Amino acid sequence: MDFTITDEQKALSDAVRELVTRATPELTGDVPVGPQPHDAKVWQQLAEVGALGLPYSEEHGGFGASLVEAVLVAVELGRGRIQSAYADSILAGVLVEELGTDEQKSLIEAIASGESLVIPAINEPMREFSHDAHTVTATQAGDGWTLSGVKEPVRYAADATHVLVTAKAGDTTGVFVVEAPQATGDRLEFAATPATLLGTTADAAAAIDKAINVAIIVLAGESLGAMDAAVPMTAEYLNTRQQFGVPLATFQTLTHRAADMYVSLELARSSVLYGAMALSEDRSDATTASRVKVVVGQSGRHIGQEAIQLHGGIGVTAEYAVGHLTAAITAAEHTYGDTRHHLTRLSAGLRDTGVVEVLHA
Amino acid sequence: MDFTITDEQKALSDAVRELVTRATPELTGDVPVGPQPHDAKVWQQLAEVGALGLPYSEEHGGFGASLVEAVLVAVELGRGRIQSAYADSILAGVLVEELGTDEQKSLIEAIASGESLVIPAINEPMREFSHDAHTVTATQAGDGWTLSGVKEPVRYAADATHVLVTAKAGDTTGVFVVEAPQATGDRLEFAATPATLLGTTADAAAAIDKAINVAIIVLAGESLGAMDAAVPMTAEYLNTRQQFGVPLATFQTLTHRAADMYVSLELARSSVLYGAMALSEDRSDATTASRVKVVVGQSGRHIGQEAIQLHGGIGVTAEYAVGHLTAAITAAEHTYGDTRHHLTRLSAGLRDTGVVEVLHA
Amino acid sequence: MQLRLSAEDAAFQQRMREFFTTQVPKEVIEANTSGGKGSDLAPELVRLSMKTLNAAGLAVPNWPVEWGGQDWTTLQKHIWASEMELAGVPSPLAFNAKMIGPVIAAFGSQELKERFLAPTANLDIWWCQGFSEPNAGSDLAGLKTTAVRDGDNYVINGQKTWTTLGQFADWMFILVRTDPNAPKKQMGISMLLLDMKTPGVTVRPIKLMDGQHEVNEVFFDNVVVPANQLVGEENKGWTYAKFLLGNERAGVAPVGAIKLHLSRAKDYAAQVQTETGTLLDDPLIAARIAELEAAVMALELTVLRVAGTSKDGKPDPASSILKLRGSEIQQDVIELVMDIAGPASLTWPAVEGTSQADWTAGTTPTYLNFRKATIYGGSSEVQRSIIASANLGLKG
Amino acid sequence: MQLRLSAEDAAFQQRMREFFTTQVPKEVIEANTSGGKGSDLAPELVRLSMKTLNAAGLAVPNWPVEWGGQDWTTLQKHIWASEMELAGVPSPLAFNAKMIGPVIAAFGSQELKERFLAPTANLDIWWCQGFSEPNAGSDLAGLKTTAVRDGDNYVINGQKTWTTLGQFADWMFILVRTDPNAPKKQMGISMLLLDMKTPGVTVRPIKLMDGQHEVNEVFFDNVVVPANQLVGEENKGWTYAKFLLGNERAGVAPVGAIKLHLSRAKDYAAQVQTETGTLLDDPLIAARIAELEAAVMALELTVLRVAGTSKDGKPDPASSILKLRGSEIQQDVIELVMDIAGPASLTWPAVEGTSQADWTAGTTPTYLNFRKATIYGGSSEVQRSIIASANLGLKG
Repeated sequence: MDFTITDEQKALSDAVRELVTRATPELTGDVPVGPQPHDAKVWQQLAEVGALGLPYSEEHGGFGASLVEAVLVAVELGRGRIQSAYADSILAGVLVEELGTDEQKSLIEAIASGESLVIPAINEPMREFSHDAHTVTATQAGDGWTLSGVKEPVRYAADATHVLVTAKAGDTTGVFVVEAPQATGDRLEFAATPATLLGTTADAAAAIDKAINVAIIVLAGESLGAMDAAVPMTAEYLNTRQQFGVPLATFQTLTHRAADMYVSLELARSSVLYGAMALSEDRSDATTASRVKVVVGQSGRHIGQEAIQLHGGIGVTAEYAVGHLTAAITAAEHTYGDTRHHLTRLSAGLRDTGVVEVLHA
Repeated sequence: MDFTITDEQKALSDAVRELVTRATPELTGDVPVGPQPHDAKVWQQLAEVGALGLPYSEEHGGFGASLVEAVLVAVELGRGRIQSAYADSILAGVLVEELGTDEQKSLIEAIASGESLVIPAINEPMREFSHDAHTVTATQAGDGWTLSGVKEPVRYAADATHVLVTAKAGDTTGVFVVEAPQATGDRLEFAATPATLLGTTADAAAAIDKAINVAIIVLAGESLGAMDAAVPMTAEYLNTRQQFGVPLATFQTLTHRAADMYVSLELARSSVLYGAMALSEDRSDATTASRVKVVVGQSGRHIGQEAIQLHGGIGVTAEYAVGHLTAAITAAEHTYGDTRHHLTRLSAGLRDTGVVEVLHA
Repeated sequence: MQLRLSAEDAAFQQRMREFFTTQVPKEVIEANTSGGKGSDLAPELVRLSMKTLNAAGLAVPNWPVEWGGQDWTTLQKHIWASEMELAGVPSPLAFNAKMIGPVIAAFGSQELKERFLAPTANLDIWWCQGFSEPNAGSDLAGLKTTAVRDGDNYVINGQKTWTTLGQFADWMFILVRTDPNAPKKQMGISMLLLDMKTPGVTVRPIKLMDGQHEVNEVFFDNVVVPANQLVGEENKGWTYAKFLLGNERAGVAPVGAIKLHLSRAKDYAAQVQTETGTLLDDPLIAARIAELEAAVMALELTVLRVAGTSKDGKPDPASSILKLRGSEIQQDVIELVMDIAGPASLTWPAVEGTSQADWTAGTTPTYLNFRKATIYGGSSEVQRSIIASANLGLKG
Repeated sequence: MQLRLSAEDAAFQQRMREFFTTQVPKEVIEANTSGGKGSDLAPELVRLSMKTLNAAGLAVPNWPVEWGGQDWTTLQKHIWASEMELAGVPSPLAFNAKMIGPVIAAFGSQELKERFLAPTANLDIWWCQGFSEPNAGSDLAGLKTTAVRDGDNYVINGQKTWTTLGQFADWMFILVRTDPNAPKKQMGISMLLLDMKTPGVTVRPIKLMDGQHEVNEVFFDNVVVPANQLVGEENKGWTYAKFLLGNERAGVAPVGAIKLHLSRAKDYAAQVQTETGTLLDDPLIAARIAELEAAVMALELTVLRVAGTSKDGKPDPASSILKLRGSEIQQDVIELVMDIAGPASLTWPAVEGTSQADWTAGTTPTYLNFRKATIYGGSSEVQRSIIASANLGLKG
């Protein structure tokens, strides 16, 4: 077990940080809030530094790095308040790598180059996050398939070149490729829409699990980056902001709460980096993925709420970074199953987990 | 809705407080910790001030007061660190009043006078608190019944003149009177032990529910009393204890946490007093009983833990009151179903509760 | 102690419930209850609602009777507020009803009373608050905006911030420093009333994280205010401000609004499908709802138990409990509703043609917006300091 | 970054696991793991355990190699501690292994080293700590116990408190004030070693809420201590104390013990019947277990990630994180186990002939006892202050 970052990883982080710094949204004027559309320019820059193909094997057209590298990229994106399809794109890429036919795997090269924006379409409206499809159905039609039903919300659906749709095919859930999808906002409606089966339906469930596990870790990296920005920002505010003629840092009740934020941050950091290592080795390690999701979900809520509270009024304005960081952390928590969802998933497996183990011989 | 205490209620409180002050355990020497045996002397004094018969109607041999009076007594017991069978005795008395035949109701007079110590035997070993009996069974034998199985823990079983035992009689749970029970500590073993059915098995479930609801409120009163002692005790400690050359109250992180304790205390107080009024009027109001149990359980855990923490080391010693108060609060939380148990009970009824209502036309 | 309402109070409750559920225009209630926050209610609906209440004598019950108030008991005032919120009726604009109205009624000259109170109660004048400054938030008395007497006028220079709904306001009540040499910072402050159309007043919107324009910065560049718009006496403004803040905090726990939102949370949870049913059957969601129902019960009971103890408009420590815990519970309910929306909380603002329920798109912005609830109106930290000192006698 | 242990470390882990699970006497492990706390372990078992470890070179790995320590990596030290706790083996007596041993090895004269280190490692001498005083708890440097030089001796007068297991101790290391006129309170302090059988030493037990005799007050009435039992230099005691406290805190998160107790919590939950199964199937209990499993994972990973950064025995802010969070998680697990016991937690101490499981009677006293975990060894408040200052640069 070793958490040391290699020089190569450091160089990747630095490259991403540099492009992120240029792309970080300004906080003056009519600052955009809420979910933002896909930014093709940033995406292309990410492709250029090699960030989009990291976790796929070279054989499949990826860069043969690991999830660790992808997480380091995600941390920089989160720190720099960049909204992007990064985790979604990796979810899609892993799905293709795990499930696609050899021919279909050619899509990975297009994902890595930024040429194609491939997005998973998993959520169904007014339904808890689920690995299974429930109301979107797939029907075999000659050599191909057609899909019916609604997927929503699907972030970045409007800009996707391809969506990978989970759909109910008989008793099982399969993954289907729809090219040039027609979206209304985050909504995708299928009505006998032609689609191509990714791999086989028999292998889909395992591939979906793996892809979601991996995406959970990437997104946790984005949250970690946001937390890693919010905590020192809060400390600096306490040191500089004056009230009652003294800096806020004079008030012990505030500094002690900042200390608790720091503790949450460091526990989240350890978990995310470990998750990256563990899932690099075994994409089916759902227990680790869920534990990371829980730790990051709880740390993130704690840090996000306290960062705003300790900032006071400006914390809820669009003119200050901390509110945007909290918004990003909050959105990440509600993606790929929230804390409750993952606690429930872990609860179901308690009899199997025995003693918590992190050291792997 | 009026929370004003009458002069008569005040006089009762004062009388109990006086006897409690004399009976409050000393904190020097080899101070007893943990559950203590029944104190017949205190019990007799409680009988003398009329505390033991308060919530039963005069018709049945009680004093025709209400649960409010019983709760005021309980608050003083809790404040004065008196361990007693007070809530258990009232549980038993209400069971007799709700379920007993006219002849059996004569027991109430003996309860009120302190002549009989009647104790409910509900818990079964290694089983969650339940209104139903599971492993203790009742079998009809001629005109009477016999019981088999183990009830544990049954606090004060060793000193009880009668126990009221919940037991499975066919498909239902009945309540059975066993006189002069033989206990080993808190354990009662029945082996074809002769017993008398209290009332009928058909009416037992409703009576058990009512009796437990009432006892929950009484015990919540004891917890409230303990909290009402712990909070000012903590504040005084912060004002007087010196560290780093200044009183602890100089440290804002401590005073703010004390403020949160005070908030918990006041919310618990409102809930307990309301619970006393509501259950006086309708002993079957399980929703209110469970809500009070949850509020008091959470307030108690918060206050108990923080009271110790803010006291530092002496908080966990037997030589200082705050540890004993926390122990009492903790025991009360685990009696008649803990916070989780009652949240689950409330969860099952969410569809029925609509908007929370406390004002009764 | 007495559980049931008296016959009189029960009838009062019935009358309130009937009025609020039948006499307030439906469009007001719908707009006010969509998304769990009323702050983006269109100003014309705010005016319509308050005028409707005022016509029935229900807009400013806390004022002196001679100026439109009601001679109600504390319990009746609670019933009024609670039924109003439960029915989804927006509370009367706080700046008018709870802040400047009572101050003018208590400290204003007869001339000011006659000139301002009736239009204030009827929201013919929409007031905003000029208290906070960039470097005077929790430390309000550190304010720097000055007013210099010049003949029959004062001339104001400086800046205010967090001016809620200032963009709709006709008038502002403002705290200004009139004696920079006073021995204590609280002593040289005065309260003035000023027309927002006065030359030299500039309003700059501050966008919040929910995308709404709810608060503003207001700049004053040689703004001339007639001296007869001074409230009470010069340099006594701090007294009036404390009175105002005490009123603001009194009865501040939005019990009715919390209860309404919590009951909706149950409806919402029942709309979200899970593998085995709906989120209302999910044990962890259900436990959070049950816990919050117990918490709001405790809160409302505490309102009823201690509200009567508030006196003389002085900041009442009991009010601090209610502000502190009320804002926390309100945030908890709003957070719960966002979690119930789950994935649907990711899409906002709403796009036409969605398949998701209407309420979901508001959940995240409302969550972000309502983090303010423990900051404004006296932050939770300020309330804890008050409680520690006033209720616990801590000498910190 | 590297997930897997090296072959060498994996073999090391295997060796530790095998030793602890097969070579430590069973009665030690059973006594140590009953009830979730080891503080009521009989002293002879404490000695037996440490001698067993010492014979295998596993009692004092953190000491210099020449005095019995091991040249292990930080990771190996973590594996050693974690496997030891997981196997239910009591950690070597902290006063010997983590406190005075390293201090003597670092600052003691050659004479002191030769006289004390071997018997300290082997628990032939049982040490206790004489630091805290009634008015010097978190403010340790405020201590008042004096030692006056008198020829070849020091004469000690005063009082210590919270002396853990002092009733079993052979010797005490004590902080005393040797220069009452030093310009700073930290500057006039020395550390002495004293035989507990010296005339004038009186030990008074302090009973804790769990009924155990775990801590003591110790009184000193003209206690004569030879000057050659001074550690290092006179008036430099504060330096040694800080070194000692840094060691105490380093690696202080009892990860293995928490993990063991948490895995037992699952067994316990499966023993408690409910209407529909056992408490292990109860969604709220299961969620708490799952949450704590995630939390202890994060804690252990943080130990592994930051433990290497501790230097020179100086209090390391990373250690503060581990102490703070480790003690909280430990308390959470203990609290959970008490809640799992439920009604059975009401009976303690155990009575012969119970039908309840053995573990239940210990749950409430252990809960009450372990509230100490966030108080002693540097309270959570002290840790937060260290983190705020050292990690966040807050100037409070």
